[in-house]
Amino acid sequence: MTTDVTLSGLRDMPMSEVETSRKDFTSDQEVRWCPGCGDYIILNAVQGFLPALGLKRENIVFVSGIGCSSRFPYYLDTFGMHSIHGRAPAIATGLATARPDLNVWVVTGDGDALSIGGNHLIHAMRRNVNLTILLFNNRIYGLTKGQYSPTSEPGKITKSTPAGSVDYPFNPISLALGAEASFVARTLDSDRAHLTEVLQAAVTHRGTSLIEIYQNCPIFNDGAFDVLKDKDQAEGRLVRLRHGEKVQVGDREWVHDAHNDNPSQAFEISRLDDATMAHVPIGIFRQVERPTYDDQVREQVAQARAQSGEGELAALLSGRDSWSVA
Amino acid sequence: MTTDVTLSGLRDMPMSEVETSRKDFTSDQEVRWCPGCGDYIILNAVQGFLPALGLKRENIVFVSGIGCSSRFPYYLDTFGMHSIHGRAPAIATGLATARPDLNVWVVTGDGDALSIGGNHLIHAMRRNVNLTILLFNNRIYGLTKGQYSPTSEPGKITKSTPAGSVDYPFNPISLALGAEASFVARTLDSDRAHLTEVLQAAVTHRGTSLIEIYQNCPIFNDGAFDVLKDKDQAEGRLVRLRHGEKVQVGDREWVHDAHNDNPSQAFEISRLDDATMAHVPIGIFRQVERPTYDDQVREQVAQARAQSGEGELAALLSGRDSWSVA
Amino acid sequence: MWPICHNLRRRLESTEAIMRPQEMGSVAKQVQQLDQVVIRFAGDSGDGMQLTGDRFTQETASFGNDLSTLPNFPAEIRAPAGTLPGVSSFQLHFADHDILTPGDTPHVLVAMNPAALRANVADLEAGATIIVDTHDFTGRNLTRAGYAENPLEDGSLDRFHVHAFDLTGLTVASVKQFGLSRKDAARAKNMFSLGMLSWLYGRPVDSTRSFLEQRFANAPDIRDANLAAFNAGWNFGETTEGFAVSYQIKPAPMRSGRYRNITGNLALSYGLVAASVRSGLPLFLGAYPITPASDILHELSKHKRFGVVTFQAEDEIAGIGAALGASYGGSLGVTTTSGPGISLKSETVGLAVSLELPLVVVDVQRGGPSTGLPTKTEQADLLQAMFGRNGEAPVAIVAPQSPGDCFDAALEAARIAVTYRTPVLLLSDGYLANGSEPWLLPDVETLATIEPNFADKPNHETETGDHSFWPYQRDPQTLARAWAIPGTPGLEHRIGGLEKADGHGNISYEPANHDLMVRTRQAKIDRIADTIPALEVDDPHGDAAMLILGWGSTYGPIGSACRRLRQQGMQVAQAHLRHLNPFPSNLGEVLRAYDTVVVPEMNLGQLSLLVRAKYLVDVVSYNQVRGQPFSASELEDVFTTTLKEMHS
Amino acid sequence: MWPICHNLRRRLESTEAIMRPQEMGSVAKQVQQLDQVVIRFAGDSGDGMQLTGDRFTQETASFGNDLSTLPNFPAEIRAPAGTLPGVSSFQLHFADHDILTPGDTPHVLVAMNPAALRANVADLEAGATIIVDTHDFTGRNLTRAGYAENPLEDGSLDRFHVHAFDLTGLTVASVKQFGLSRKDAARAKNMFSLGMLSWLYGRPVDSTRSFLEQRFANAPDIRDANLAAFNAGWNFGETTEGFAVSYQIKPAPMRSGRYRNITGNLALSYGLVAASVRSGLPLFLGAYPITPASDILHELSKHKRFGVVTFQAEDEIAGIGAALGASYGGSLGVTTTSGPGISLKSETVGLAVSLELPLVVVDVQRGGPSTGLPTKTEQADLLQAMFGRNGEAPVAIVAPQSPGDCFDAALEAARIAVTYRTPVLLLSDGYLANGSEPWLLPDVETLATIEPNFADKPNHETETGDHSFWPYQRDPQTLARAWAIPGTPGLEHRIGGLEKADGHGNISYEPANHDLMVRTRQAKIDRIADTIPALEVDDPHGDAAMLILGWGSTYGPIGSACRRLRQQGMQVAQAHLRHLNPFPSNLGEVLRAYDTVVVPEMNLGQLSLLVRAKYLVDVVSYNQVRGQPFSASELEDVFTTTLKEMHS
Ligand SMILES: Cc1ncc(C[n+]2csc(CCOP(=O)(O)OP(=O)(O)O)c2C)c(N)n1
Ligand SMILES: Cc1ncc(C[n+]2csc(CCOP(=O)(O)OP(=O)(O)O)c2C)c(N)n1
Ligand code: SF4
Ligand code: SF4
Ligand SMILES: [Mg+2]
Ligand SMILES: [Mg+2]
Repeated sequence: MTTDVTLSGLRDMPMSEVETSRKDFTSDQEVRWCPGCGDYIILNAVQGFLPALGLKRENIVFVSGIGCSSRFPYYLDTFGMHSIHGRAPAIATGLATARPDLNVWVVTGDGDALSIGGNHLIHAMRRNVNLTILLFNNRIYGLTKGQYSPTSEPGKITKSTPAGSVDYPFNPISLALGAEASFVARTLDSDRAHLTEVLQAAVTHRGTSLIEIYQNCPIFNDGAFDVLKDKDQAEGRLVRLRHGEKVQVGDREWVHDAHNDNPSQAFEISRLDDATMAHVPIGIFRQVERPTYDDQVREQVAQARAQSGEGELAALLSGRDSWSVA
Repeated sequence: MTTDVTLSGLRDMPMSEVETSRKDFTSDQEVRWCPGCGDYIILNAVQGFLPALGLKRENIVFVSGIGCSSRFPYYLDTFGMHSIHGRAPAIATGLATARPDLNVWVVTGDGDALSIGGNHLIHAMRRNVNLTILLFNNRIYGLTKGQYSPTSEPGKITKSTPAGSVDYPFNPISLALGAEASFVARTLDSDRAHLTEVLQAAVTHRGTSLIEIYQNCPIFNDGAFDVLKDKDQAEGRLVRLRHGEKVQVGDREWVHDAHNDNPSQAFEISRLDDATMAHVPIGIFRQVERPTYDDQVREQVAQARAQSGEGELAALLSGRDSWSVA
Repeated sequence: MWPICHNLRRRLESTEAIMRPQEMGSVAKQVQQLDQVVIRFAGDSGDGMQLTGDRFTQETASFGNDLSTLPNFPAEIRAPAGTLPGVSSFQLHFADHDILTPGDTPHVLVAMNPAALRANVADLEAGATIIVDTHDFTGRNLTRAGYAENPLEDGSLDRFHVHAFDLTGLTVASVKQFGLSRKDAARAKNMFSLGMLSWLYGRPVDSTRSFLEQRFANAPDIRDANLAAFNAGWNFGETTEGFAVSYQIKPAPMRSGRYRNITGNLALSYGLVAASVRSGLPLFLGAYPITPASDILHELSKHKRFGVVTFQAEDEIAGIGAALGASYGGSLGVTTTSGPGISLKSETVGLAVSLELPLVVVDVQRGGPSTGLPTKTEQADLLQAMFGRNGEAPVAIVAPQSPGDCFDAALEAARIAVTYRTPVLLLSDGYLANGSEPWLLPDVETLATIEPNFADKPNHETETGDHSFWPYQRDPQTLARAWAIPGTPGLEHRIGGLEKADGHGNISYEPANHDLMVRTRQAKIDRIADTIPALEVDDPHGDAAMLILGWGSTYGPIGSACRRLRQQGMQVAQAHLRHLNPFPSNLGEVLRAYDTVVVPEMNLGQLSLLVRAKYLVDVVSYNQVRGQPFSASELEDVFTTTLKEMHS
Repeated sequence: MWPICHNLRRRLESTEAIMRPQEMGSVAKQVQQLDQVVIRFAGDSGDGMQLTGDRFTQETASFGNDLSTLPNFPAEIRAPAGTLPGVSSFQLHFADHDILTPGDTPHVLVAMNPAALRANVADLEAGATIIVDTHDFTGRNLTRAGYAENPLEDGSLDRFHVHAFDLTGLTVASVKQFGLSRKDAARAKNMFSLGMLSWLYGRPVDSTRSFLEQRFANAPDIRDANLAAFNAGWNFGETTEGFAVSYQIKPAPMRSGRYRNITGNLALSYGLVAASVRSGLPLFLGAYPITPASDILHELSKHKRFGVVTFQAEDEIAGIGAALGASYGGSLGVTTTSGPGISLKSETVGLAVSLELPLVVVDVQRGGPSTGLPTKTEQADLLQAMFGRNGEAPVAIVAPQSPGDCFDAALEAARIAVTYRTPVLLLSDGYLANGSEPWLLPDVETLATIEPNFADKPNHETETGDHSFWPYQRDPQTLARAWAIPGTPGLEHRIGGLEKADGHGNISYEPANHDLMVRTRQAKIDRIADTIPALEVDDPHGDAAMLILGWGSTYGPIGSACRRLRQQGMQVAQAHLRHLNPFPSNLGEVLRAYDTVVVPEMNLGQLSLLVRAKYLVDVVSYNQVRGQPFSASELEDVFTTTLKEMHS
């Protein structure tokens, strides 16, 4: 995959002059997830991916909310902020708008992003702020010890739903498409190659990229995605999406067009999974170019300056109707 | 349209023994919208519609947020709450869950529902709480005197965007479909017959019904929907959706299936409007049956009682591990 | 007759007949000197009273009077025409001397319809003047305003000097030539009235003419009609026999310099821009519209040339979140809102306290609780500003005392925020926001500079001699932490809302560390007192026994009331707090120096509570929570009574 | 040797040799009487220490000792095995007499691995006993815990009595027959330890056996293995020569009645259910999970038989919104959260204040500010509870003082909420939430009943003789407004967050009305004081000069410390506030009756601030913000020093 960096999500971000390695992206903090948590594999993949990106390490920022997944930034030796529950997309929006030279990531969980943070998420996507959002979907609240989340399957028995949940879950991909997302993808914690491939596309996409990552929580929702990882079943269930490549589901076959301006087809694909996981599309559902919020904001500033020059404080203060007293 | 009330959204709600009229639904408060505001026509239509519904007036509740549109409840002589900005769906969720005998409406604006209240809205829809939500979309913040809203067209010049807005707007119908809504419709303030028809279907739908109502704000966004109201152009632009009836757009023609379990077609239809208003579907995009949150919650209570009887406080308190001290 | 019209605490200076060149057959009229006038313009929300008031204010300002204004608009955008809730008004107080408030009771009421008359007449004292547009004093309109009888005819206005004209009719006649619809023609009546009043008070009219030319540049009909109506109003004033005299109010002696008239929201916006210029940090505003703060968002969105970015967020939480994100990136992050928005922002303010990042949080207070009275003023968010967050989460609090002072207060808030890496709450209110006064332009070169002092190199040496960056290493003086922004090579680090270890800032659950950090964050805020001036007391003779302590927008009425007491020979001291947290170091001393301390507040005693708790001084609270500023005469009474009681 | 192990403030009552029937070749052992013991179980988060503690507590409770517990878990779900951050512990204090706290320093530490030892050993005094599982005291594990040397071998534990066994090995051996994986087998080691400790302290074991049978009913292997490990532990205790004596702690004399052991969160949940039963209002909980409040949501979700509805909302705002909606419909609306959640709920609490609807808002306080220390305790949200809303928005505030007292506090909060149509903030904390104590079951028939007094007919007669419903008509006694729920014919009305007119409740922008409503809402809250008991002071001789005033969970350590002073012949009075707003009417009087008032708080002095402001009494604040409850001995020192200073 070759990327024209000047057009890409990485435009204006300084490239590192020296080669970096995974070690450069590993912080000195001990990783504290439960043994076997899918978060480890994702961390590993990201630490492996970042050196290849080639950006200056100090120009990368990870912003997270609250949840097990949101501990992510602590383990990367970049800049990072572990903020408050659900608000990372808002904080990242301010940061990315103010600083085009920063490569801004958001790390969030299904509760953080879709429950308390749902509004910020959908607004970031419609604005198309230049962010890469990693949504760790383990279909459970991990950090608070096992309540159901907005992606938990109906009827789920958890600490807060001893008789089974009666909520109908969100399909994060459908929701994102309904919210005008310009880049939407899904991948698996366990499939490092695929995860990396999607990361690469997401981070170089200019605009908001949402990546839903199915992530196993061995403690509170173990095996939620096992059928997708099981050697025997996985390939029968996974529907791999690649732009321009053929997709086959049952007796339907089509060429995947992730670049379609109209999100309807992507939406339809998002409905392939009827919650039985018989057909679970992974890969990039949609990837279209649309002006980003932050670029346009900066463009307006630049234009105003080009038209009328830098603001002058004294002139501003005196305005048009001032008078003198001797 | 005949409705089986026992299956419908109105199940468990007491019918009035006496005939009521528009006057019964008109409160003693002076209506205070600007002259010519579309809200007047909608109020009129609702006041005209409610008597036909036949419910006991005291069992109807209108809950609203904040905005011009959210003043609505004051003008109806039912129970009503003018709450706080964006939170009406959450408040109504509690009320409807606690009281199956109440017919609960939410009145909200494009700012109230889609900006600050976006998260509560999408969660109400995925849960499918038995509510009828009227979203007055005037594509502007009326009450705060004219800032752009999440449905304002890109480039819009408003008080807060003197150089033009750089936000990409939501399509409320697409968003609702992405959020698993079971009933989604659109109508126009000016088309009273259509509005009433949609109201009827919405209120008798069991679950969350979202009605987007295009509403003119003559003060801050006058004429936003004029092309859809203009005698000469309207019918060319409006795409009328009725379940089971033929729809024609350009050279495409199909039979509208609002009852399709898969929301993909409805989503596709929601994209017909490419923001030029060349093709604007109105009517019911989707209307499918799905268990409601509140019914299931009450069902769990009933089941628990059926299985183990009413709770007994003394037994609860002493639990299984109590002991006596003489 | 006229002297009575302006009878309230006012000296008549001289009455002289001035002959003017005859225009349009006008007759020569007497010109009378006044020292001050309070005019209130009132009409339907759609009548353009705010614009009329603004223009009259502008004319008055450029004439050189001191002035103070008070707009008052309904919560509804445009309640049905002719109803009481739809009445919008604008009060202006101008004088030949230094004044502090928009005046207690108007000397002159301009009422454009029956509702405007009815809604305002109770505020007038006997002898006041009423100028009324008779056009709508007809059956249905009278009823709509709640009048059973026509007040112009039933003698109920006998105590006043009533000038009744069909202003609408006159306006329509005066713009006939432009072929406007009757409705559009009638809309120019505010300009007609403005012209008339401008004549009456000898206001310079050029600025209004050029304003109209610019404003309606794209609609020549409307422009010309408005100009014509304005001129006709002026001429009508001069011509009509209804007015026997006109008035002169000499310019007020003011410190020399360049002035402009400014509202609080505008001054606050400019203060933020100035802070950006003087700190070198780009200004980032994250805001969600809310009355009466929205105008700051509107204003700042115009100043892209200063690199100002305004982000209209999806809600208040996103607004402050984005501002904090921008701050983290090295911008001057600001969020503006009113009371309900502060409630929503509390959790994020707490995060900013924990992150120790600069953030200016502007609360333009309005009537509460809850949605309350959105268009009315109040100062009941002080304790929310102090305490409205979980845990021990101290912030600095600053408040302006007059519209123009919002500029300085904003600059000071930014200085504290950046210097101490802390959120600062800036408490304006609806009265300051929309009120205006002449403002002496500051010399921009001498404005305080603000030093971000970004960290750019490691600040810690480990035992092994390695150099690393410790984000919670502190300046020993200010206790401000080291602030390295993303993009600074070698200074990569993570911060968050969990408790962090002193120094290196990694997560720490250590009991002793938590206690230390809680106390350190508090100590840092307390240290701000080292860089703020001692509280000044205005006690002219130095022998007052009673001190009036205030904060925020009550400065004007308190000051006026104190002047009145002093004019009557009573001793009273006045002190006004700019800093509410921390207090100036000498506050305790000041309070203890007086036998009685009165604290007037537009709340139930919030500052009182803070000073009582801190200094154990039994201050006397005086409270009104009416959605309106105090009137000077009300305070005059209270202070006088308190003084008398002290001596009895 | 053993007497020294339990050396802290403890009487040795008698030592007698009891011969037991020989089991598994055990030898007869000595039994020694103790009056109290503090044990701490510590291990990896995955080691099941909370369960071990719970079961030991249950056994102890049913044996009849008085007891108090303190669980302490890491913020991480399961930090990497063997690390310090992953250590989870449970402390239990039990005695033959009435006790108030979980004890300052453990007499016995059970440490399941090196990290558990390292994290806890500093809390022990010389002479304490350590029972340690030696299994993991190997190179890598030692290093991971930060040990350079093996502490079991380097003499660093010489001050303690160390009992070192390979508990893991013993466990694995004891469950061999069930064919579990080694890992699963080893997981039963907590039950082995529990069996051993149960033997050591003569605990009744039936309840644990039946608990295990129920808990693992669906996994017979695991059930049997756990039972076998438990029995093996008991037998090992009896058999091993490592233990020469076992201990007896007689049942504590308690008021007669039925008891159970209860945690604060459970008692609070039950109090809410009881309030629902006693008011006839269905209980509706709207909540979003957050530590340490989530267990209330979990608990209440089990009680559907009581008609309890639990709504796990999308966020805290929706949680309180739904609760308020349910309240509006005539439910007992409740929302539960912790500090950051309270921040988010502030705007809606303000709405509830304005609507004047009942609402119980539970704040299980944790370490702040911001995310702070989620699993630690603190009481720093008092001022947020008081003031964390825009405008003048007073609410009632109630706090429990011990785990069992959470029941009464919840009932009282509901009583106030319903009676006065007001939000009530119920301030529990992490210590109360998870701590437990024996609780005397109340007689459910004599619990207070709560009267909703719904309006069911018009309450106002107009001038024309029409009858209508005025939702803001008030009860003259309580000032509670008339509350008509939807579905009540003829009583249709609208309410909202805008200011409303006194009486009929329509929107009103009237200045005088706003002032009246602001004061009335405040007066209503103040009136609550009429129905709360006077503050009782525990001053045994009635001649103390120093009063200790506390609130919330500090009751235990304050009470313990006071007892110690009294035992040493010092006079000290203690008073503890259940009601933080309004205060009991006699509080001022009480405060003024003492020369010195000390207010210990786990914050920087929040109650202090309130009483200083209100009563101008110069109370002495004593503050620790360590995320941990006060220890009794710390307070003993502080009180003693203060007393001494008073006399010097
Ligand atoms: C305002 C606020 N509300 C609630 C919480 C408690 N809380 C922390 S994380 C979390 C949900 C975690 O779930 P998810 O986002 O799916 O992350 P995971 O732990 O599963 O990775 C909750 C409810 C909080 N910290 N702050
Ligand atoms: C918490 C809060 N934030 C902001 C506001 C200010 N506010 C009131 S209504 C409104 C938006 C109104 O727009 P919309 O929902 O589209 O309703 P409309 O007035 O157009 O009918 C805003 C921002 C408020 N009242 N409360
Ligand atoms: S609780 Fe689940 S998601 Fe959280 S760290 Fe443990 S395994 Fe991972
Ligand atoms: S501002 Fe617009 S939406 Fe609001 S009342 Fe006026 S016309 Fe209607
Ligand atoms: Mg999760
Ligand atoms: Mg709108």
